[in-house]
Amino acid sequence: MSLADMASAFLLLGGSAFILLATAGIWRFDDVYSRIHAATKATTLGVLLVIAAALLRVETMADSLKLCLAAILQLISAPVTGHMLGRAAYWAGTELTPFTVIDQLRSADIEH
Amino acid sequence: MNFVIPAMIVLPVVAAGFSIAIWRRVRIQQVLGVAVLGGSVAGSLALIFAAAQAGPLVVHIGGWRAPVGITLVADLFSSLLLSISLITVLAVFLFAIGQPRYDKSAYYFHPLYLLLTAGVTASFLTGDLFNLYVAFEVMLSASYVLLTLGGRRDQVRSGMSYVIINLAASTLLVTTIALIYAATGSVNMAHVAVRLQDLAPGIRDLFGVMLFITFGIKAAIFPLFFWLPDSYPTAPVTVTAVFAGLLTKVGVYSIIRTQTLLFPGDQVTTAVVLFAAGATMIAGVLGAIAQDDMKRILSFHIVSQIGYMLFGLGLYTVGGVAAGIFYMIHHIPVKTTLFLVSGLIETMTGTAALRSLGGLIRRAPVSAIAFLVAGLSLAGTPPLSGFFGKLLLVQAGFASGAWTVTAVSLGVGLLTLFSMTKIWAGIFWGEAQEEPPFESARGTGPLRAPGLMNAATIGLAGVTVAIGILAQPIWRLCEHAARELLDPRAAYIAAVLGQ
Amino acid sequence: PCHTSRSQGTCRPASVVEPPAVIVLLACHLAAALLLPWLARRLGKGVFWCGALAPAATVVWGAWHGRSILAGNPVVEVLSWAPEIGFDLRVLVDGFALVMIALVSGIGVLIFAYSYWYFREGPEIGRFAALLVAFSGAMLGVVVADNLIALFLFWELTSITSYLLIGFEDRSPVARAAALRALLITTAGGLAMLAGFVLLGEGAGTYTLSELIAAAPRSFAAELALLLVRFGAFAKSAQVPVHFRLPGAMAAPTPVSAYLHSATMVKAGIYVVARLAPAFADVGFWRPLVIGVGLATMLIGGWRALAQRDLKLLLAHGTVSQLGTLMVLFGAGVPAATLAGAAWILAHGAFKAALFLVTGIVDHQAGTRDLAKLNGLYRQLRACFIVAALSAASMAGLPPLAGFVAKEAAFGAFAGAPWGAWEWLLPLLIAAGSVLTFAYSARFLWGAFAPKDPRDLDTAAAVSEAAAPARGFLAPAALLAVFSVAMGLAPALWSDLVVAAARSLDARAPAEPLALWHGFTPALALSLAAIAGGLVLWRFRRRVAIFQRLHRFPVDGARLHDRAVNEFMHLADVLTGFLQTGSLPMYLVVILSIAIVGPGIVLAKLIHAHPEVLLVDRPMQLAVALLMIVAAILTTRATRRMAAVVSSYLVGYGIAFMFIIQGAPDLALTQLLVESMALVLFVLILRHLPALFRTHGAATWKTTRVLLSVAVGVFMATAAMVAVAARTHAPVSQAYLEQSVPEGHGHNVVNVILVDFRAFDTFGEILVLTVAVLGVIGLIRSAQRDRGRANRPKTSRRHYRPSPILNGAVRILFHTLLLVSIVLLAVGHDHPGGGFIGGLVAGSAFTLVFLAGGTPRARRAEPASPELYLGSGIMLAGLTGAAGWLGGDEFLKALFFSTELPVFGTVEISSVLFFDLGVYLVVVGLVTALLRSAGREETVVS
Amino acid sequence: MRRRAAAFGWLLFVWIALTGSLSVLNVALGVAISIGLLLFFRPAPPATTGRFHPWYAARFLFYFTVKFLKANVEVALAVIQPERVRRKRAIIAVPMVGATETTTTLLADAVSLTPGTFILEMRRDPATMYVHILALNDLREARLEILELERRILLGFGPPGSVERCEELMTQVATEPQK
Amino acid sequence: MILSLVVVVGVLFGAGTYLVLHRTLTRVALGMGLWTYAVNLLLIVAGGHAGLPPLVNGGVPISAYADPLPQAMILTAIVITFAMTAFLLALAYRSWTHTGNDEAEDDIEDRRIAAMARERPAEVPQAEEEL
Amino acid sequence: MEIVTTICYAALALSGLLCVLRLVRGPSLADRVLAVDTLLIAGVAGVAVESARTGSGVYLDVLLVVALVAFIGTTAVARFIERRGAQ
Ligand code: NA
Ligand code: NA
Repeated sequence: MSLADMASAFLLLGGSAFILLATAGIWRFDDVYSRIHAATKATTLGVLLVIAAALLRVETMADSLKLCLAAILQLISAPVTGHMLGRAAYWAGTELTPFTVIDQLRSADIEH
Repeated sequence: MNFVIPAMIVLPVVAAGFSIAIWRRVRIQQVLGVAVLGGSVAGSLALIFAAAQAGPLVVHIGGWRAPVGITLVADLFSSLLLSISLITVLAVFLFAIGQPRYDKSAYYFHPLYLLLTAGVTASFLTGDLFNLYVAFEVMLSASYVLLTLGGRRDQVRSGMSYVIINLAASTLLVTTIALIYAATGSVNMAHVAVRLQDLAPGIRDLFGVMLFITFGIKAAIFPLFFWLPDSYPTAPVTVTAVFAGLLTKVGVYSIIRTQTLLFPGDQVTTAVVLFAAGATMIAGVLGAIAQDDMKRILSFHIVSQIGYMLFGLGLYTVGGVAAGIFYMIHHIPVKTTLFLVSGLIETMTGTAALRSLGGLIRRAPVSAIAFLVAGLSLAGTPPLSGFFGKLLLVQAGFASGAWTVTAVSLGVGLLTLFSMTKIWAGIFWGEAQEEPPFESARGTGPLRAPGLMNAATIGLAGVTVAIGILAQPIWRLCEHAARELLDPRAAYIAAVLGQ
Repeated sequence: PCHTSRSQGTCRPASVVEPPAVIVLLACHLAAALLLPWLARRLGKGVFWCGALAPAATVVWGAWHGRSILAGNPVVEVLSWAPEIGFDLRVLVDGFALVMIALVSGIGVLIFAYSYWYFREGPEIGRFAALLVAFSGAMLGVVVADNLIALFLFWELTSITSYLLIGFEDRSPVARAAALRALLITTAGGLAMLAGFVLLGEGAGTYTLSELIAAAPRSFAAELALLLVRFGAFAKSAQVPVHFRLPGAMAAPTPVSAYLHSATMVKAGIYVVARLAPAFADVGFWRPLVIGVGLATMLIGGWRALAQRDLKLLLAHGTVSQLGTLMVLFGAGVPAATLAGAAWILAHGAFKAALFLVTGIVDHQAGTRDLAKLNGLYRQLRACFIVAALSAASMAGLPPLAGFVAKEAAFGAFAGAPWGAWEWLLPLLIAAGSVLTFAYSARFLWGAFAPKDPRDLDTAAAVSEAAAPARGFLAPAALLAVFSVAMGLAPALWSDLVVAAARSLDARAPAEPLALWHGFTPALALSLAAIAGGLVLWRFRRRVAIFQRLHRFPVDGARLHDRAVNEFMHLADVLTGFLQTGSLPMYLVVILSIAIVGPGIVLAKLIHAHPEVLLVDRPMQLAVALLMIVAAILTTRATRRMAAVVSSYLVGYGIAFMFIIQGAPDLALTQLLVESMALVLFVLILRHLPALFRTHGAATWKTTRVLLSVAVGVFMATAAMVAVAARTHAPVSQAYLEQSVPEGHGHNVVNVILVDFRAFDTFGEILVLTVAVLGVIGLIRSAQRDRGRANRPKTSRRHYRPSPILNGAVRILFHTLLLVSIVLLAVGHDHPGGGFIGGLVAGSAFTLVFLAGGTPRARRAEPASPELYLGSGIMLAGLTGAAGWLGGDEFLKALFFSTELPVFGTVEISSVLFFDLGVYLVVVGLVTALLRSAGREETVVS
Repeated sequence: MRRRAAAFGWLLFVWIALTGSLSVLNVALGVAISIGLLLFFRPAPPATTGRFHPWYAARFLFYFTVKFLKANVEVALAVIQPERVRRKRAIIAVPMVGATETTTTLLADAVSLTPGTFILEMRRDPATMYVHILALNDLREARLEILELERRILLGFGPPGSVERCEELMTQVATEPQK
Repeated sequence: MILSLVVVVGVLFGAGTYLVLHRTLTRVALGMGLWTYAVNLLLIVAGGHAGLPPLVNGGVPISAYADPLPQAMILTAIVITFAMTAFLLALAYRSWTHTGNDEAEDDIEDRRIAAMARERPAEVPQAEEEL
Repeated sequence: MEIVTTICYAALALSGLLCVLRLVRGPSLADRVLAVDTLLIAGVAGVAVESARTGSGVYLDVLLVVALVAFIGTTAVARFIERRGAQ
């Protein structure tokens, strides 16, 4: 097993672990906003790690570029996804957990 | 013929593509459509002569020989149906061009119509099961859209039933094809036919029954026909006319093609077919008698007459199958003519409800004559085409000793006549029972329809007369076609697989 | 064996007359029928004279050839139509046909002449004349046809034309009902007859009537056939129990009654029986049936005539009675009776037509034909009276008139028949019929012309004055009356004709000429007895009428018929109402049940075939399978539309992953992209629709649904296992894998299949896409169109607020995605990708723009109209296919070009790339069209 | 124009990399396609562009990567022990410069990917973002942290003067009285 | 023959049927979608075992590849179904603009006839004179 | 390597299970979509793991497309939620 393979294996395990963690968050957190936190951060990291692992293993330039494109896409899309979902949920009136201490958007909206 | 056969599918498609690209220029679309359809008619007639002389004509699309590529096969059976269908299609297209009110919602009418034609043509010509599914989908999707193009409430309602039931049937079709592929590893019909012979008879029966039911839904046989009378009458009349003539017949075509080619002489299906034929005749005609609207009456008759076509197949003799083919050839233009008459009447009066009309024999004699000819032909009055269809079936039925179904077919003929008189008496005789919805239906003066509409209708009515007059040569062709169908190894399979 | 004169004709087919004159005459009738409506616009009533030309020509032809025909040389003509079906226009004019021609065309001419006077000018004259001449031609055809199918053809045409003539006064419900009754009954009979003809024809191997009669086949099928044929004949000739149809037909104008319902059409049934009887009277129960029915008809008709007030009805019942008599005479198959029948049929034609015509004149001049209103018109209508008196006397069988001569012949006809008591009973019964005939003849004459006792008179409406008719109006009737007299006084005038007619039917018929005076024979005694009986009955006419009124026959045929029709229509309603529920789910339940029960029965026998079963061949299959199952069940259980959509979307992704596991990257790509497009579309549509599914239907309905679903699932899974286990050969796809690189010039076999091996499927598929898109645009446009008119439902219209974050992301991704899509298109032949996938990726780019900025932004991003994409895509694909022809090869043959260019080096290009480009364009058009139409109302407020 | 050129370069690179061929023909094709795409398809009106400072951009990237990793650890801990974040959810308004679309997007991405924050909504006049925070300890600190992120982005990608405006905002937030 | 796939085929057909037997077009469209998945999976099953993606290179025996023909057919089926789904949705939308919902209503004329069937047919009037 | 990828697959499968549980539970549409989105990301990871296992680039297009599709799908539904309210 080469060093690259070792690194790759390590990255794979780490990535998978983060994804598992993220989904655990999705299952465990108490409101949709908190779940978005889990989904947009941990999964992105997880995927990036796994993609990095794959980058170490693929051979052609085209394949590497495809992996990079996928990573970029993930980096761009994950936060946008979270933002869009959170915003939609908020304006649709999805309840915040009662543990929310401040809601400055609500007050701004009322002023508006 | 390597050119003619695919061209009959491709040229309408390319014309449709052009029409879509220039979708606002209706006149160009019309001219193009007439040219292409006229060419197709000529091509299909050429096919009949060629196929009668040389046996089934085969085109290997893309140069890939069967079973690798998709083959188009024009044998006498498909050529005959194709010709009469295209003649009908052309007549309806002319009728549509002649319509006075030009509706903006009909921007896409012409390309859709051409695509429908292409789908029908491809369904008749393809020699590949999966491609048959695709061709069906082209035809059906065009029909869905044409049916609902106006977007009226009743069109949407009936469109839902029509689309959903046909989609269900398509799903069954592709499922059956998948199963056949699983068992035989091929989808070329001739190849499948050869390979099916190596399977256990039981599994052949399974596929045979599944295909029969699947196409039976499309052909609107008993008890799978309910969707048809609910949906057809709501479409714009040109659409209904062409549906009435063509679509279910493609279903019947597929039943005959698959049963004779893939499952030759299977006892199970033959018995089922005969039963279905009788039940379809009766259910359809009873439904027609219960109706009060010309288009609905005619729609139920479509169902009833599908029974006649199946009857021919169910006999499974050369005479029977040939009679069934003859009946199909007769039915396509006649049923279309009747719907065109209803279209003329609707164009002139705004309604086709028997209760709202009366006395049109004085006000619209051309429609009356066209209706009389086509209606009598439908009921089987000599010497019109329908009579020969019926006579041939009765001859074949008695020859096979199928007494019951033959008797049923005669009785249903009487009931058909009865229901034609209902239309006749309701629309052309007497006076309206109810206040008609439109002013034009109320007066007493002559009603006029645009000349092209009248000409198309009368022309198509003339076709039934012509079929009656040419009964002998057409019968010869039908018999020849039936012989080929009943001996697929010698004709179809040999031509496709080249043995 | 050609021993009859009739079959001599058929034994000499070479004697075909050139030109086929009778066929030309038939064609003349047809041509006249087609021309008269147009001529009527110019000529008005004059068309009747034109119409008369066709039958007149026939009469002339008959007179010309009469001598030769009577001498036993029938005219045979054949126009070959469909000999392989057994159908030729084969004409045979022998003696009997000549008799019938005399009736059909001879009386036809008179009817046309009469009609000229009878009708007022009007727009419908042309139609009437046309129908009349058409009928005349059809009837001529019936009597000259020597081919069963041709006979049936003309037979049916007479039914149809009579339907149209009876219903000519179509505004009258009575006329319409009578027309329908007549049509249904005669056509029902006609169809029975057709069945009989086919059975006879197929059994005997010939459809030529004369050959069939000569062969006289004996078999069960033949017996059945003859029974069916007789049904047809009885129906046509108004025999019991359908005799009621004839009085009903009196709703027609009088010329029709005179022509169709006395002289000609009603005799068609008699004609057929007359043709067949000599050959088949010995078969089975031919005689009991025919004679029994004939006698019953004769007596019932005559009896009912005695109670009629309407002169036409009186005559109609009389005709029924006479038809019964004719049926007995011809149907008995006794040579002498056949001769008598031939005489009777001619005599009847003359007197009955005349009486009808007179009735029409009386009706026309007095304004009524109710005998209780007509009072003493013999003075004003003296000429009419004379004509009527002569004709009625002939009908009553008074000497020295034609009717008497015929009746004498009939009374003597059965002498020597070997049937025991029937030998003398039959003449007696016929005499009883004559008693009735005498009585109603008297009633007619009295009713039309006599001054009446107030007891018999409807005083309030009595008509005692009427203007004398024009001479021309009466002339046809008068001519007929002259015939009646002449034929009575000089039987030799028509004796040859009658004898030849009888002998053409039955060679055994006596060559004995007709005579007015036979000497004192039993026949004379019967005649006298009949007259005496008639006088007695006439004496008690009031009592008879009252008796009939009080003791009506409990069954009224017409009413029974109408009730039967109504009940039948109700049955149709009930069955249709039961089958045709109009409910889509119900239809689907039926269809799906049939679809699995039928094959299920077959499948049940096949389950023993076990394939080698593995749970999985890749472990991940199990995980994905479970995911799909859960998601599928979630989809069914969702109560909210969008929740259901999201669940099914997961199933779609599941299957995409399954494709990956199975080794199908192209499929996975397509599935994923399509799935996301579908989701976007769902979102665009569902934003309008209610959030919740409405629940309705009973619990049983839900159970049905679940049971059927389970059944479908089990059936399909089982069928799959059985089908896979049945595989005997290697799949054809081996060839694809082998030929893809060397022949198809591509490494991605799936793509090579799509654009080359089976490009025709792909070609169809883009058509489906295009069509569906046009449908979507059309439907949504139609909704927009009537937005102003209809009060369409409102949804919450919260506008979309643009997100700068999303905008930024899209700006970064857009062009890259488009480029990737082009790459996918370009490399698809060797790598995963191709036109579909490329097009869908490009579509995704547009979708992103749309999601970020709504329709305006999307339009900006992509300037061409969807129609242009769709149309040019289709054209490109089609024309690329057509390029195969240019290479002198098949449609869709892939062409490869490889050239050396100065700077670029080797350039290799394949036509399949252009095909794929067409696909790509269609897909792009699809996506943009969907976004534009379904996303139309997505407005942006910033 | 600079932006266009960059886009063109990127597209050409992607083309060549994906098709994996450096032949004259392929490059020419790539050039043509890239130019065609950029000319024919314009999804949005041209936006104002900033100035690119590679050094600061790289620094931002490093800064962000560290934060990103930290964020994930924090979320991981929160998943394991949800009580850690339970009583501290908040939606706070943070003023921002929002100089160009690029910087805004980068900021949004960065905020969303860094510790326990994501952008719920963004408003103009005055440019404000509303950030959902998983565990709010101190409002002012949280705001300053996000503004610091923006400042670093503006240093790398922002137009001239934007950094100064960001710093103004930071002082404003720092001096604002705590509620 | 892979049992897990066959089971999924069955479940998808069943679930699809359950949805299709509703009046709501949204459900029907989803049911049709499930049916198509089922058919596609069935085609995969018909193609035999999983294999290498059919991107042929020399050196690998042909039997190692997955059967490409079902894949091509599935592709066609996917696209056709998508087209039909789009059309169904447009129909649902159009129905909503008419009725405020996307449910398939019963046919009016059929119901009228069913109602007529529940009545007795009209009595035939006694003929005036003995017609 | 095989062991590592097997562990990865197991972890991803478990993730999938958790997502499905969230999908079933809801309660809001946003939750469900989030679950599906995450499931897809897990799918992306799965494809990447497969590529790392085999070193083959066959499925990399799929990888790219799954990510793209997840993005589009989630955004689209988000727009729906925004318009139609919490479900
Ligand atoms: Na159909
Ligand atoms: Na009416």
